Amino acid sequence: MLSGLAGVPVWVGQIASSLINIIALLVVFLSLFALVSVLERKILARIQNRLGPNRVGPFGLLQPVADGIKMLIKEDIVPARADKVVHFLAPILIAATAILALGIIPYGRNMTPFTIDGGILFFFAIGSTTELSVFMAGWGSNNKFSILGAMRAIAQMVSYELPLLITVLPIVMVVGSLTPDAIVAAQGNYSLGILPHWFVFTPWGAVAFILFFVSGLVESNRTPFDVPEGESEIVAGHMTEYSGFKYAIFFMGEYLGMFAVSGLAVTLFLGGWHAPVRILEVVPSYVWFFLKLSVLIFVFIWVRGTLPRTRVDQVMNFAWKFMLPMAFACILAAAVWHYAGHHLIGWLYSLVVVVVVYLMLSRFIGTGKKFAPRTYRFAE
Amino acid sequence: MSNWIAAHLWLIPVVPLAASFAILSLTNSRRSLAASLAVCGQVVAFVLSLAAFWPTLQTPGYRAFHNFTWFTFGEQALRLGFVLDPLAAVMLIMITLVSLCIFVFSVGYMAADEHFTRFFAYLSFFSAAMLGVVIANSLLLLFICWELVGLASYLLIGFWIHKPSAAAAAKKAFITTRIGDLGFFLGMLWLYGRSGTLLFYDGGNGALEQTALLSLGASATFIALLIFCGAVGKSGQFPLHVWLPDAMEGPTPVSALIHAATMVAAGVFLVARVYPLFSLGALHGVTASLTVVVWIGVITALISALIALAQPDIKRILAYSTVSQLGLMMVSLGVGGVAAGIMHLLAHGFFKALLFLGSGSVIHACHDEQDIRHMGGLRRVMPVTFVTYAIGMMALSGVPLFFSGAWTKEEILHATSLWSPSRVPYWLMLIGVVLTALYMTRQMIYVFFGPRRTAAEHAHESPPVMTLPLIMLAFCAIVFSVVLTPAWPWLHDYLSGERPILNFGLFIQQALYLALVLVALGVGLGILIYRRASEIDPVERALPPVFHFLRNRMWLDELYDRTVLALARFAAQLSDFLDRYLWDGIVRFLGALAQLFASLTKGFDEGGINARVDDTADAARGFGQLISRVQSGQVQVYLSVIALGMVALLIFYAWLT
Amino acid sequence: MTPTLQLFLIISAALFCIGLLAALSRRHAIFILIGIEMMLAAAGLNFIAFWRFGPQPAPPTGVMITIFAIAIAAAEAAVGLALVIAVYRHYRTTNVDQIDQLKG
Amino acid sequence: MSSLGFFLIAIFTLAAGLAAATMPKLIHAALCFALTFVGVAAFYFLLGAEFVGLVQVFVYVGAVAVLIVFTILLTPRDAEKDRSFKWSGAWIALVVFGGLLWAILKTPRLGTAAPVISALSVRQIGKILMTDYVWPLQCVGVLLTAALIGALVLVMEEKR
Repeated sequence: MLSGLAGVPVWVGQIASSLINIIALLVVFLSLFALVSVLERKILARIQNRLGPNRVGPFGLLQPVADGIKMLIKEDIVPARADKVVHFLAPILIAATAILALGIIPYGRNMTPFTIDGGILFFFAIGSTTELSVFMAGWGSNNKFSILGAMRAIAQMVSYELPLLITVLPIVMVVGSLTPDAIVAAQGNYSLGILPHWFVFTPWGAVAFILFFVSGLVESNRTPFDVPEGESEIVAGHMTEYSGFKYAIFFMGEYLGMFAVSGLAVTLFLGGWHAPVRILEVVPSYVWFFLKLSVLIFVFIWVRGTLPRTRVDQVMNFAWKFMLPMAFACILAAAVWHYAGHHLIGWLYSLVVVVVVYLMLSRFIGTGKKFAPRTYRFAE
Repeated sequence: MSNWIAAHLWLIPVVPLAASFAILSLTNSRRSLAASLAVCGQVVAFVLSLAAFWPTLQTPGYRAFHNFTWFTFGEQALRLGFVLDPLAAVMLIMITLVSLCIFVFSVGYMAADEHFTRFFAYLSFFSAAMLGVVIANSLLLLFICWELVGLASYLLIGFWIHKPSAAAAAKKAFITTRIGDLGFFLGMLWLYGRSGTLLFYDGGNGALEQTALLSLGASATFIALLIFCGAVGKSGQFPLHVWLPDAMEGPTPVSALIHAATMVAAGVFLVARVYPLFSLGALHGVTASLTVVVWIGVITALISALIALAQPDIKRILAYSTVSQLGLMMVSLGVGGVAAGIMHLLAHGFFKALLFLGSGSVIHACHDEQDIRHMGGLRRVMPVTFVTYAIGMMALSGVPLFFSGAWTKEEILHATSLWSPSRVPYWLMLIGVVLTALYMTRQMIYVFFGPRRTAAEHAHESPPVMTLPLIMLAFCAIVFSVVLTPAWPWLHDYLSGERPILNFGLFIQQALYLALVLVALGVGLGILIYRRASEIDPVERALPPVFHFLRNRMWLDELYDRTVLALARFAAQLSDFLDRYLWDGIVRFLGALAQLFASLTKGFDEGGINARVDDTADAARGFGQLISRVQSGQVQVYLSVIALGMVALLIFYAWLT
Repeated sequence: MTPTLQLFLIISAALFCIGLLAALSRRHAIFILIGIEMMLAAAGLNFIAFWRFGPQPAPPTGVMITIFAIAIAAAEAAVGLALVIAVYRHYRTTNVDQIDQLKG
Repeated sequence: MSSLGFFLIAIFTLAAGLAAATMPKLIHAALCFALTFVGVAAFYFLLGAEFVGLVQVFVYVGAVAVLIVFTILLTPRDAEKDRSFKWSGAWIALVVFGGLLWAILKTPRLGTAAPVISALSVRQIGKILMTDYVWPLQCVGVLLTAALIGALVLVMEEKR
C-alpha cells in the first residue's frame, strides 16, 4: 500500500509497510479474539439453556477484559524441575505461528497482508510448527499428564494434517496456483448473477469443504476432538502446568488458530471476499469476508456445544480410514469436474464419483466391532 | 608205412616221456605198475625204432625230415623238426635196446630201494630225452633235449639224496657239463646269427646244407669248436672229464645206462651229426677243428687209461675205461673215420653196458662192496656173471675175431694211421690199446681170480632177472661183430650210405695181426704183474710215486680246485668285498651327504624362511589389528575417518595444482 | 558486502562443518541424525546458491535437486530415528560409544 | 538480495546450528535444530526459491523435528546424562572447515554478485516436476513409501 513514498531507501519502505500490516492484523484479530471468547461462552450458555456471562459490561461484553485482568493478576507458577526455557517458549511459539498463518489470508480486495507465491503452502508450513510447540509445552512442564496430552494432541494433529492438505489439493489443481488471491479471483464471477462460482457449490468442493472444516476442528483441538485437554481425563492436557498469562496466551493461540483455519476455509471454498450475489458487489469486500468468517466461527462454537468428545482411537480411525480416502475421492471428482466441463453434466459426474466413494467407504468401514453389551458392576 | 614213421618220428621220445610222467603220478607203493609201465614204454620205443630202421635199409643215404614252426615272433618263425637217417636209426635201436636191458636189470637191482617208482620215472625220462637228442633235426631241439639229458643225469646220479657224496657228485656232473653246454650254446647262437636257421636239413637251406655252409665261411671252425665244447663236457673229454668217475655214486644201472652207453655217446653223436661243420673247407680231410678234436681225444684216452690202472673201485675203473674209449672215438671222428667212430660207439655201448651190469651184479652179490681189493675168487661162485664179464672184457680190450670191440678198434687204428698231419696219435693209440687190455686183466684177476677175500666170502649168484640181461648183452657183443668185419662191412657202408658187398677176401687184414699182438702183450703183462694180487697193488710196490699220482687221478681235481674254484671263490669274495665296502660305502656316503644337505636346508628353512614368514605373518596380523581398530564399531569414528579422508583428498588436490 | 556466491559457499561449508561437529562430538545417537540432516541441508543450500548465482536463464535443476534431497533426507531421518528407537529398545542405550557390536 | 538480511539470517542459522550441536540438554538441541532449518529456509527465501524454503520448513520443522523430539521422548534413559562433549570431533570438524574454506577461496570467479532473476513461481516448478522430473518424482514417491513402511517395521513392538 505505501510503496508510493519515494525518496526513502527501499528497505525502510518495506519494513514500514510490513509493520503497518502487522499492527492492523493484530488489532483486528485480538479484538475479534476477545469478542469471540465472550460470544462462545454466551452461545454455549444459550445452547445449554442458560444466560452466560452478563454481569461485566452490557450483556457481559466486557467479560474478556475481566478475564484478561484475571489472567494477568494470577500468579504464574512454573514447575520446579520443569525445563524453564521450553516451558516459557511454548505459548509464545503457538501464538506467533497462529498470527503468522493469518498473514497470508486475503481479507478484502488486495487486502492481503503478505502476498507470497506459495501462500497456501506457507500456511501449512507454519501450521505444522504448532505440533512442535504443543510438544514443547507438554515436555516443558515435566508432568506426566501434560506429556500424555501433548502426545495425543500431536498424534491427532499429524493425522489430520494430511486430509487438510489433500482437500486443498483439488482447489489448487483447479485454480492452478497456490496464491490465495488467485484462488479468490477464480471464484469471482457468478452464473446468472445469483449463483456465485464458489467452490463450495461444486460437488467435490462441498465434500472438500466439509472435510477441511472437520480437519480444521481437529487442528485447533476444538470440542469434538479436544481430547488433548479433555478435562475429565487429563486435566488440561499440555496446558496443565500453565497458569496466569501463559495460559491466556495459549487460549489466544487456540482462538487465532481457529480464525486462521476458518479464514482459509473462507478463501478456499466460500469465495473469500466475494459477495454472494453480483449486485451485492458494491458492499466492501472485507465485510463479506468477516461475515463468512463469523458464520464459520459460529459453527465452531455450535459444534462445540453439541457434540460429545470422541475417543482417541476413533479420531485416528476416522482420519485414516474415512477422511483420507474421501479426500482422494475429491481430487478425482475435481479432475472429472474439470475435464467434463463446468456446467451441469460435469457437476453430475463428479457428484456421482463422490457419492459412490462415500457409499463404498461407509459400507466397508463398518467398525464391525459390535459394542459389547453394557455391563454394570456394583461396588462390593 | 615208411613215410608214416618218418612223419611220426616224434612218437619214439614221447612214449617213454608219457610213461615217466605217468609213473611220477603213481605213489611209491605201486612198484610193479611203475616197472611195467617203464618197460612197456621202452618196448614200444624199441619197436618204433625198428620200424624207423626199416625204411633206411631200403635206400642207401636215406634222409626224411619233417619241420614244424614252434612259435613265431614278429615275422620271424622259429622252426624245429626231426630227421630220420641211418645215423639216427642206428642210434635209436642201440639206445632203446640197451635201455630195455638196463630197465629189466634194474627191476631186480633196485628191488630193495624204497624210491623204486621215482627211479623208473627218471630212467624213462632220461631215455625219452636221449631219443629226442638223436632224432632232432634242429640244433635248438637237440640242445633242448641235450639239457634234459643233463637234468636226467643229475637226478639219476643224485638219486640217493641221503648220501652227501652222491648229491655232490650230481652237482659236480651237472655243473661241469653245463660249462661245456655254455660253449655249445654260444656256438648255436653264432650259427643262428650267421646262417639264419638252426635246422640241419630244410630242403636245401638247412644249416648243414651247402648254401648255409658256404655262407658261414671262416667262422665255421669256431662254431664247430664251440659246439665241440658241448661234446667235451657231455662225453667227459680231457678238461671236463672229472665229473664222470664221481658219477659212479649213482646206482649201477644208472652208471650203465648213462655212463656207458647213451649219455656219454651223445657228445660223439653230436660231433657226428654236425660233422659237415667240422669238415668244411677240409684240405684232404683235415681242418683245424678236426685236429683239435684228435688231440683232445688222444690226451683223454691216454690219461684215463693210466688212471684206470691205479683205481681200487670196480666202477671207477670202468668209468675211466669209458672215458678212454670215448677219447678213442673222438680221435676216429677227428681223423675222418666217422663211420668207424659210430661203429665203435655202438659196439662200446653194448659191451660197456654188459661190464657195468656185471659189476652191478658183483657189487650186489658182495653186499654193495665196490673195492676190488676186498673181492676175489668169484669165478666159481658166480659162473654166469664171470663168463659174461669175461666176454665183455675181451670185447673191450679188442680180442680179435669173435668180439665186436676188436673190429671197430681195428677200423679206428686203420683210420688214424691214415691221418696225414702227424703219426703221433697213431702210436699213442697203440699204447692206449695195450693199456686198456692191461687194466681190464688187472680187474679180472682182482675180482674173479685169486683167493676170496673179505667181501666175497658169502657171495652168491644174482637172480635170473639180473643174469638174463647180462646174457643178452653178451650175446649182442658177440653177434654184433658180424656186421663189423671187413668182409662184410655192412654197418660201415650203411652208415656211409654205400651198398655193402660181401667179400671174404678182406676178412683177415694185416691190421688184425697187429691187434692180436697188442692184446696179447697187454694181457700177458697184466697176468705177469698182478699174479700175486694182494691188498697192496704190485705197481704201487714197484713205482709208489707214480701209483699214488695215478691213484689220486693226477691230482686233477685238486688242480681244478686250486685254480678254477679258487678263482671263482676269489671272484666271489672280491665282489662281496666290493659290494660290502665300495658300493655300500658309496651309497652310505651319498646317504650321509643327503642327510647333511637335508639338515642344512632344514636349518636354513627353519631359521631363515620360516622365521621370515612368521615375521611377515605377525606383521600382517599386527597391521590387521591396527586396521581393525579403525573398525571400532563406533559410528562417529567412521564419520571422522571419512572427514579426514576428504581433507586428505583436498590436500592432495592442493598438492597437485 | 552484497551476498556473493563465495559467501554463500562459506556459510554452507560452515553449516556443513557444524553438522559434522554435531555428528562427531556428541554421544547420543540422535545427534548423528541431526548432524546428517544439517549436512544435507548445507548441501541443498549449496545447490540453490549455485542455481541463483549461476548463469541466469538456467533451468531450476538445482532447485529440483534440493527438493528431492529434502524428500530423501526426510525419508532417511524417519528410518534413522526408527533405527535409533529399535537400537535403544534392544540395547537399552543410545550412547553411540557403547553401540559397537559391529566391532571389526 | 539485501546484504543485511543475508547477514542476519547467516548469523541466526549458524548460531542455531552451533547451539544444536553443543546444547547439553537434548530437547534444547532438537529445538535449535528446528531453528537452524528455519534459518536455512530463510536463506532459500533470500535466494528466491520460496517454494523450496516452504518445503524445507514444512518437512524439517514440521516432520523431522517432531520425529526427533518423539525419539528423544521414547529414549528416556540417558537423555539427561548426556553431558560429555568429545573435542576430537570438534578438531576434525574444524580441519574439514579449513579444507573447505581453502577450496572455496582458491576457486576463481566466485565473487560475482547475484544476477537479477524473476522469482521462481510454484507453477514453473510444478510444470517442470510434471514434465522433466516425472520419473524421479515417482521414484521419490516409492522411496518415501518404502521408508515409511521400513520405519514402521523397525519400530513395531515385536509381538513375541
